[in-house]
Amino acid sequence: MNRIYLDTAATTRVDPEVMKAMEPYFTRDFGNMASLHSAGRDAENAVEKARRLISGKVNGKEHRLVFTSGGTESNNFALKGIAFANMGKGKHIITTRIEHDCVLNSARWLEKQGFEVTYLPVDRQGFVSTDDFADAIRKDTILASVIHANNEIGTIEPIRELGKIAHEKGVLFHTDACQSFTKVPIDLKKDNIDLMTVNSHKIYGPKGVGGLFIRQGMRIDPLLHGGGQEFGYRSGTVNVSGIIGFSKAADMMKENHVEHMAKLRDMLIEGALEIKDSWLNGPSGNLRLANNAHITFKHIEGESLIIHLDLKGIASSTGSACSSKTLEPSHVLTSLGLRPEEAHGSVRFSVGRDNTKEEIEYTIGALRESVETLRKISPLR
Amino acid sequence: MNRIYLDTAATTRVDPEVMKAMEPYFTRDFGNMASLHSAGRDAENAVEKARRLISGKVNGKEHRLVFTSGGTESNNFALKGIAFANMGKGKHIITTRIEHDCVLNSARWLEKQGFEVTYLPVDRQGFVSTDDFADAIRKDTILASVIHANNEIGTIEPIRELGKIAHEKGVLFHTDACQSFTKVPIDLKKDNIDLMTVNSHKIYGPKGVGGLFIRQGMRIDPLLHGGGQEFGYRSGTVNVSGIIGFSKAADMMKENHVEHMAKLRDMLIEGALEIKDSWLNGPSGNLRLANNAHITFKHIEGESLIIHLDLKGIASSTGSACSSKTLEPSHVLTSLGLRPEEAHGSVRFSVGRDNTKEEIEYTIGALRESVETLRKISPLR
Amino acid sequence: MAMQYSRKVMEHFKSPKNMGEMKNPDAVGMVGNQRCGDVMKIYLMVGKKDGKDIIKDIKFQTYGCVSAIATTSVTTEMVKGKTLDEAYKLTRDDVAGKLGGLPPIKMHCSNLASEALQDAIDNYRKKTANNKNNEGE
Amino acid sequence: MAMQYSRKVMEHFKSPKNMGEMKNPDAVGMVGNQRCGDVMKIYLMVGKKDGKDIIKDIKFQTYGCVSAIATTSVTTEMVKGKTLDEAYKLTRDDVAGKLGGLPPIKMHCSNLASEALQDAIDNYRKKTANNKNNEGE
Ligand SMILES: Cc1ncc(COP(=O)(O)O)c(C=O)c1O
Ligand SMILES: Cc1ncc(COP(=O)(O)O)c(C=O)c1O
Repeated sequence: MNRIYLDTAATTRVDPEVMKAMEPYFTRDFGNMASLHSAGRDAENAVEKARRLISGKVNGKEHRLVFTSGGTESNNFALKGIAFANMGKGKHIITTRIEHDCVLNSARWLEKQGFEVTYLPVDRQGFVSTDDFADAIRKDTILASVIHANNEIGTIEPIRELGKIAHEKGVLFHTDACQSFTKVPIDLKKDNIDLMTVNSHKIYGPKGVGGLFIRQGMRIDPLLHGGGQEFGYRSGTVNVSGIIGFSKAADMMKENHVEHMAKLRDMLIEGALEIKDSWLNGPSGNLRLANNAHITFKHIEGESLIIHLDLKGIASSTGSACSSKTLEPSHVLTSLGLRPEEAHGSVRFSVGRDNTKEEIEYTIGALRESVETLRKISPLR
Repeated sequence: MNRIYLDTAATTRVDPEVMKAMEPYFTRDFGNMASLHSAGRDAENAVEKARRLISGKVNGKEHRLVFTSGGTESNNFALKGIAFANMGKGKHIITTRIEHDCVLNSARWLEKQGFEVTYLPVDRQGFVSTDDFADAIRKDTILASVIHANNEIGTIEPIRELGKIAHEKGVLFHTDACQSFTKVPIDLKKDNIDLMTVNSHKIYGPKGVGGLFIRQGMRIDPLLHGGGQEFGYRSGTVNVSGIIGFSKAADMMKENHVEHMAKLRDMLIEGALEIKDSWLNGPSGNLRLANNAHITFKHIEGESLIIHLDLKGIASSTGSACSSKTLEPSHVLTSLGLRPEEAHGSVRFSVGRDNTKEEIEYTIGALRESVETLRKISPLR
Repeated sequence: MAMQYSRKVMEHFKSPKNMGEMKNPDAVGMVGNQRCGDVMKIYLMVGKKDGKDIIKDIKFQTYGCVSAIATTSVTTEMVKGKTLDEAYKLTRDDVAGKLGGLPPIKMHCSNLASEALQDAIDNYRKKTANNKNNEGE
Repeated sequence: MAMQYSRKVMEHFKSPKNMGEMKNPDAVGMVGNQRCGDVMKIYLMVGKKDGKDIIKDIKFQTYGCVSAIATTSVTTEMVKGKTLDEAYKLTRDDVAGKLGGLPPIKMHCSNLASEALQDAIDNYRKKTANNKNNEGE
């Protein structure tokens, strides 16, 4: 059975061309960039080219792209690095209730170290209010971190406006763009972004690679201390092949991929909503991430639906408690105001540039069947 | 020109078999381990197998191997994680003057956060004294971290004895085994090790992967907070292909590779010491890392020698100040008691399992020539 | 992490046994709640064999995750034809064991089928006790 | 990070110009010290042209890194045949420029050749001034 992969928001396969671009750096140009000999110099040149290419995608002229091991490291680095370097100025941080766990749990850890954190609410579609944001800023606020596009429900936040407000009040602005990078246009300068997290494995690049854009001249403590690689911001032997793969992946993402995904997304949403007692979470249209369809089916438990679909060859994801280690329903869904029983019944389909219309049609049919079956064996009505 | 790579202590190429083992996990079994669908389950099974294999190499039954992005992350994680989780018990840490920068700079950062650190001296061959170690332990000591085999001079420290002393006084014991893993026998239990750092790119595995062994039941804060991967110890989408490569690499390292390296090492040392005004740094024989030859040549500046050799097709490394960003000579060499001018003139050759006797012979000849040339243009006598 | 379900669990999930509503059951048991993600309902038809109450027929309906569905399915299979006393003694561990184990995290949250069964039996006994009492009047 | 040396730097490193000791030089200059990793020695033979002191011959010896060797080599090449006054004006930037640039970190540490040259010229002038004074007595 040919599998249908609708979980690109979790991770993507490595594109064969990305693979080809990486290969020489595993076995041939494998030198340590910190070495003096020519093997090290070849590696360095390749990495600097990759850095320029990725920076060029987001108008990163005023920023330094520091390569990391992924989105999680970048977000930990941004929050903790800014916090520890700037605690003389203040110990208050603003973020939202719908951040990725790596932002939320970094923030919670910082609370244990004596920082104060405001977690902004969102509306029913997942939007942060600019008024709430402005009101939350205090004299001792050092950093605001707002996710660019939400990984569960696909809501694209008004980061340009939020960044502007932050800057007017002298607060640094960080955004987690793991989901949006290459899918939503980003201009670090115009969008008023001081720090931005990106990663590779959501855009057909390898896992274990990411980056943090840091506005030049900013005070930030490293998260990884050591040999002083990456301009002293991030130590550790540089993952040359991974970085080359990341930049090749970024290079390959094109406008028409995004359009293709948006079309399939809308097709899938439309088909899914024809099933009764269902609704879309997050906004529709331009303010929704191009690859994300997030649907709630009443009286359905998400894990069962996911596995049912898996048996039919379809890979998807759920915010149901039963799928999480904590047995808590997704914090993003409850932040929207969904009741736990509603959160249980929600499924995320995230399409990719390889998916076809036929696959989406098959998925809609399979979904209809599975929901019916599960509702039939359910005691709830 | 066929290049001769004598810098395996810096990094190694990825073995073609390792490459082959990784490949399916880039493009086919690329699933996110955190996913419910079968793509995720396949990835998880592979990673758990890799974890068992690597743990089996060091008798890791009482420990949990947590995968990280490399040696630097593991060392930062060990020091900071133990420090923040145990500061209620005490704020004193012991380490040595010859640690890798990632241990030293983590320790220095912790000093800024209010911890106290003792940096133990070493003798002329780079050995830590067990008496010094025992004397340094205080009531408020929470952690001791001693490098297993030194990355510059190849000295193998008496970690079993040090670990025993630490345990008798209730202090946690960490060792950085990036250089020794698969080259020196390690038994986590017998060697009294609570935490141990390993990485992949020194043993013909990919860059950007490493691990920290953590004795079960120990209190340690994560360095990377987030989605709770790796038993909650290290968040971030798991680098499946990298981990598979790491375990394949660990599996491939065999006793006879170590013997082969030790033979070439001794041949190289012998040949190099025939050049006048030269000496070996670190011990010789069994207490020296199998791949490491570290020689000082008087009245020679290391960078010039390295580049000279590079022009002759030989990759090596130096502890000269001129090769470092800080323009300070290697802290390891000055800790041995070498004067700065002596440190400048030192070169590290680190052999690998692919090197041949012929390569070492050529290297000895090239080295003799280069040293002569550089001494001729030098005003020093 | 990805859930690792046994082959047995998956079989019951794919083709649940004794699934559906029962018309005119002798007793019904129900545990769990929707907020927590699992609701299990068990329907009993009780008969007599050698003078003892036995489970003549059993049906279930489950809202919940894979293990919730599988555990109720296997439970009904295990107790069909058993006496009520035997059936009442069934534990979570028995159920998990029969399924070849459950992921640890699922052991105590979606493994409520034995409780649902006990609830049904309790209800049956209460009902028949009441009937006897009524008869005694 | 790996040092990125220009092609010019590498050429001078591979085949340094005017390398070696000079027998009976008119003056010698020396800067740097071994602890810091760079020592440069410049030997001058001074001649006359149009009534002015010129550098008739120049030699150097250098202990140091690639850029130290390359900068002394190119410096000797640049000033050979120049008047002492002209040579004295040579700056580090002139030297680095001639080499097509130096890695920033090397700009101020191993780029001491112009100072060594100035030291040699100073020594020459002191010596000749002394000689003149001696003559004047
Ligand atoms: C919005 C967002 N932030 C952060 C991350 C974490 O990135 P990584 O998996 O590369 O650590 C992810 C995905 O996993 C994400 O979707
Ligand atoms: C002893 C030692 N510790 C730590 C490290 C750092 O490991 P990594 O480069 O994987 O971050 C290295 C090598 O780079 C090392 O030799």
